[in-house]
Amino acid sequence: MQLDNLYQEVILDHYKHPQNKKLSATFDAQVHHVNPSCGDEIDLNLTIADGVVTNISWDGVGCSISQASVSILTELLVGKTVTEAYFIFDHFVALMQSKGTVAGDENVLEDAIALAGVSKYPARIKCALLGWMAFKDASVQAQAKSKLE
Amino acid sequence: MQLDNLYQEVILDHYKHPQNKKLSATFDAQVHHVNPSCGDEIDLNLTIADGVVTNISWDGVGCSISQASVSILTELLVGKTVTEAYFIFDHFVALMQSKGTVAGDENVLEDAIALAGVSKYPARIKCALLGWMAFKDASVQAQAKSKLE
Amino acid sequence: MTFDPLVIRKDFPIFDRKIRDGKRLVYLDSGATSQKPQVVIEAESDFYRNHNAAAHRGAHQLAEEATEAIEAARSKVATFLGGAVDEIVFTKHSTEALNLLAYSIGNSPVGNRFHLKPGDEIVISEMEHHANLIPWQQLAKRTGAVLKWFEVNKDGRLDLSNIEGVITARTKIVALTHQSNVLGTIIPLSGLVERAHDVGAVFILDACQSVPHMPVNVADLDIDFLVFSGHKAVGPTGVGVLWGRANLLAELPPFLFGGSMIESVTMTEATWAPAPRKFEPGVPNMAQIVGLGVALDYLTNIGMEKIHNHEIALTDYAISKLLEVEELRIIGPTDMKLRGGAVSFTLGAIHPHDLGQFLDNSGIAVRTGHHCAWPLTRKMGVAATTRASFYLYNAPEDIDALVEAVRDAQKYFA
Amino acid sequence: MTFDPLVIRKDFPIFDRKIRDGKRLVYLDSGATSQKPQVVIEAESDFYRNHNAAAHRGAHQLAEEATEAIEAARSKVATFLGGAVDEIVFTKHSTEALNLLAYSIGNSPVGNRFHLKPGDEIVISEMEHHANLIPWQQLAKRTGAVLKWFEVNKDGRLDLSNIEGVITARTKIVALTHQSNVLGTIIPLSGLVERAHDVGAVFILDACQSVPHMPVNVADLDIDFLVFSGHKAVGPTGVGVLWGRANLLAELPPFLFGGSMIESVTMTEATWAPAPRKFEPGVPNMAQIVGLGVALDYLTNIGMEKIHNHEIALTDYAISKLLEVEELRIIGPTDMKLRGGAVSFTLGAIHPHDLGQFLDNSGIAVRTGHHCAWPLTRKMGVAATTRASFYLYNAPEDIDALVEAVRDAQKYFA
Ligand SMILES: Cc1ncc(COP(=O)(O)O)c(C=O)c1O
Ligand SMILES: Cc1ncc(COP(=O)(O)O)c(C=O)c1O
Repeated sequence: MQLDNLYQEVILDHYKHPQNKKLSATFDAQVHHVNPSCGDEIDLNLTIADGVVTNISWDGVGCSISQASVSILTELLVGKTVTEAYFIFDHFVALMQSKGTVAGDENVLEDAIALAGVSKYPARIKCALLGWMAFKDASVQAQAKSKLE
Repeated sequence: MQLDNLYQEVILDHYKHPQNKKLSATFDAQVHHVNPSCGDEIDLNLTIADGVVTNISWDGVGCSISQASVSILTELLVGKTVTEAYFIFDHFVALMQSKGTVAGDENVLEDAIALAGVSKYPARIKCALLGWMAFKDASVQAQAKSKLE
Repeated sequence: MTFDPLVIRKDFPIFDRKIRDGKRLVYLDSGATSQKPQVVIEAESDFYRNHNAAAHRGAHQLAEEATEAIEAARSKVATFLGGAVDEIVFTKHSTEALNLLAYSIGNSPVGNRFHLKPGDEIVISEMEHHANLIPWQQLAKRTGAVLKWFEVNKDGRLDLSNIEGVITARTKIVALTHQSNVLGTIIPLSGLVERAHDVGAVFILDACQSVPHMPVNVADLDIDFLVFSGHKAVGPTGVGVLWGRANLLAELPPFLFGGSMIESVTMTEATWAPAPRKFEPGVPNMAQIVGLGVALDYLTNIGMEKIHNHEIALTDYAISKLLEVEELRIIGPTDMKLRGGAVSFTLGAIHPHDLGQFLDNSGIAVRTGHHCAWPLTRKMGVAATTRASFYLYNAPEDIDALVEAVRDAQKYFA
Repeated sequence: MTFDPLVIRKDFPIFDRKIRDGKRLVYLDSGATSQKPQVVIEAESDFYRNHNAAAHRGAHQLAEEATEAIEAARSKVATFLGGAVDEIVFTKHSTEALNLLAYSIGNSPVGNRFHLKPGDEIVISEMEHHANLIPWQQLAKRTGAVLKWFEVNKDGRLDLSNIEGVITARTKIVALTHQSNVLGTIIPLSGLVERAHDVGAVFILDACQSVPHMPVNVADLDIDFLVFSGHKAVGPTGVGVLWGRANLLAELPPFLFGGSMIESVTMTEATWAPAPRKFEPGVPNMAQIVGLGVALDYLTNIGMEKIHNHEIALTDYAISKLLEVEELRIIGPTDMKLRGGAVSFTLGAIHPHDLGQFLDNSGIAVRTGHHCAWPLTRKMGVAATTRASFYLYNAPEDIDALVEAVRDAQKYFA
């Protein structure tokens, strides 16, 4: 079925068993993002230590794409340096906005490559990006805070 | 030429030799009307004595239709009772709005029958009515004033 | 003439196309926008091909024809709604029409009956589309007026238990939706209109979801203003309607300023033409107005009563079939006496976006989300719903396709 | 490709029809509205027949296609004007776009760079169309700001002798027309824009009469906002464009409130989506937006430079021929370096209405009156003028027909 390109096994797995879906007690930055076109919401907590992403946790309501995407993100980015995380972020955003014209590099994106099919469904791109935009926002805030300290 | 239905000889005559086109020194009511779509303007003075229209004079700028129409009006209505004048007014307005479907009664309208062709040119109806609407307005004011006295 | 949606469908060219690689189009999103019959499409084209010129300007034949065309459409709209021709104002959509009212009211000087002072009250409901909520919310902020609202109860109806407490002597405006675009609820108008008039308020009806679907007569309803959008009534995009009582339009100050709405203009002052011209500056959306006239002719020829009965029957069928699906919950009343043909539902834990995507993959077009009525979905305790909405070209086979696909989705996401 | 108006005319179906019982249509009223090529008419129809659904709503294939279609048109408009895609806001016409600016500025709170307080100044000119005059006049009244203007001198040009006295440190807004719709005058922009920016004002360009007729690049002109109407640029009726610098659109509060322009909504508060969405509530005029995209493609394929050169040559020819007619007086500059292709004139004592009617009887469509610029015609000392305006489908034969009919009219009304 055509739809299986969108709803890959990995996505449905993460949707049914979301990772790190419980807000941590401590964090460097906490953000709340909303998708105004559907009302989906996410809270995301981020901790960065010495330029390395050490913890991402979240909570929220949303469709399988948005839930799986943030779940995958937490597994992918924790342990990476902020520079590495931004590189992956850029790669992911480019893939999403590609309208299906690029394949994406599995070495960079790992499980997130499963979201490649989303790029052919313009209305769903925002779903896939919701958690990623929240991460980006939180990382900027966390770094700004660490500079102040 | 088709246009001759609109620009009857009588109209062009009145246009070139407008009647009563000089504002009287005295009047019961004076009004100023404007056609906002083209900027044409008219001032009209009216005197009513014992229920009879005794004087109509005017000044203004406008196209041949509007100038001829008010010129004809002054010749037609002076000497008539207000009731007769309103009867003629209603007849004329109905003719103008008829889209060419009625012929108009020459016994009632006299020279004003020459304006019948205007009803087929919707954009010009307002031109033909400018002076008539001014007359109606002035007559209402003049009568209101005479009641107060 | 018997009413047959499958025959009607032939008038709408879009049903000739296929969705997602060859599937039949099952269009259940008419609440968002309706499809267009060929006669409407052709009316717009014909205007451009044969009569296009700036209406109400220029003394040439094309300008005359263009003027005649849009004024003929205006009188069709008036007849359709039971109002007078000069009571019809063309806008770009109902959103603009509602904003026109809010801004014009905001422009009303002291002494004008529409003037709002701090403490005056504007009444809406929790059931409003954002288009009939935010303009009033912002007007209240600008003027110091107080925004009040009827709440919505659990079964998706207006809570009218305290109507006297909501619409009070301080109320100047009551603005309500005739039929909820989310719940399908039709509100009981007469008591509300009466109460509004008793306290001297004007009653504004957002008829976006009713005018296209049932006979609506402004005189019978005794309301003061009504708005609807052409694109939801088999008409073109880019045209909406404001109807207002003549005496109220006369007193209401204008909204947009520009050409052809004036009586006189100097650099420092301007006076206004009578309504409807006062509210229609600029070269009008002429082809769209003409198309709307033809759309209303099309609906009238079929018969609004017949269209309404068809939709009632279809909705009744849909609700009964949907309720057979396990874990499916209808958001809104299920009693057909209280509702029209927009059916929102949730399906267990399956997110509406996912369900909508699955349905789309089967050729079925629905809408998902908060449907531009976010306070309402929040109040109903759901983040989002899936909405199927029906119109004259929908048939029971469309409902069957929907229900079957909903069941398939349940398996897919299980 | 050589530029041939007679070949171009074949793209416009309306030229197949006859006027006043069999006469050729000589359309010299493009300043009011332009005719539409078949590709534009077809683009609207195609949207309805194949892709119609509510853009930016719904996750189904038609909604995706509708979204894609209008966003593709947005990027065409951006390219055409030399702006960025998110800087393009669709309105119903330029009148709405100018009112949008005036109302949004009026909605700006203290602290916002657009906030107007009593004593702040708004600068326009005596040459403005009512659409770029009355919104500012009324905004000034609402806010206590002072409306100032450049005068127009006898030969129909802006009097810029005292530019420092008109645009001052108190000026917040300068809003001027690029080309007068009555006189044809093109204003010398660069000094005005520079002065506006020097004093910290924003510069708004009413490009209704320039964008359809010559290359206009917002970056080159260094302006802040620009408006134009699609229907004057071979596009559909019912669609206009506001372009604004991204950082200014970001700061400008919204105008119309409703669906799809929000970030979040409760009963009492709302926050806004980023531009352009913030300014586009409601289901968009989708078919018209799509048609406008195709219209700009059509113009681009022919070449704006070529169109401009053609019009300059035609206008030059028209003016020289018209000036040969006794008693004919051109209202506006006759030097082609100062003007575009709208030519207003008077003809002795013959009233423009009568002349227009006579021309119409010969199949020639012109506009007569004050052309929605009443203060300007008053200033030029005329009650009304006759205006012939040219576009890409006009040829020298049209000018010849005009001049011949003007001479005939002189005999008729002599
Ligand atoms: C210079 C100018 N500004 C504004 C307008 C208003 O355009 P529209 O009626 O399309 O809003 C026009 C056209 O009539 C114009 O020529
Ligand atoms: C009840 C209701 N009101 C207002 C609107 C706004 O209509 P439009 O987007 O055509 O202005 C809609 C449609 O979306 C609606 O359903």
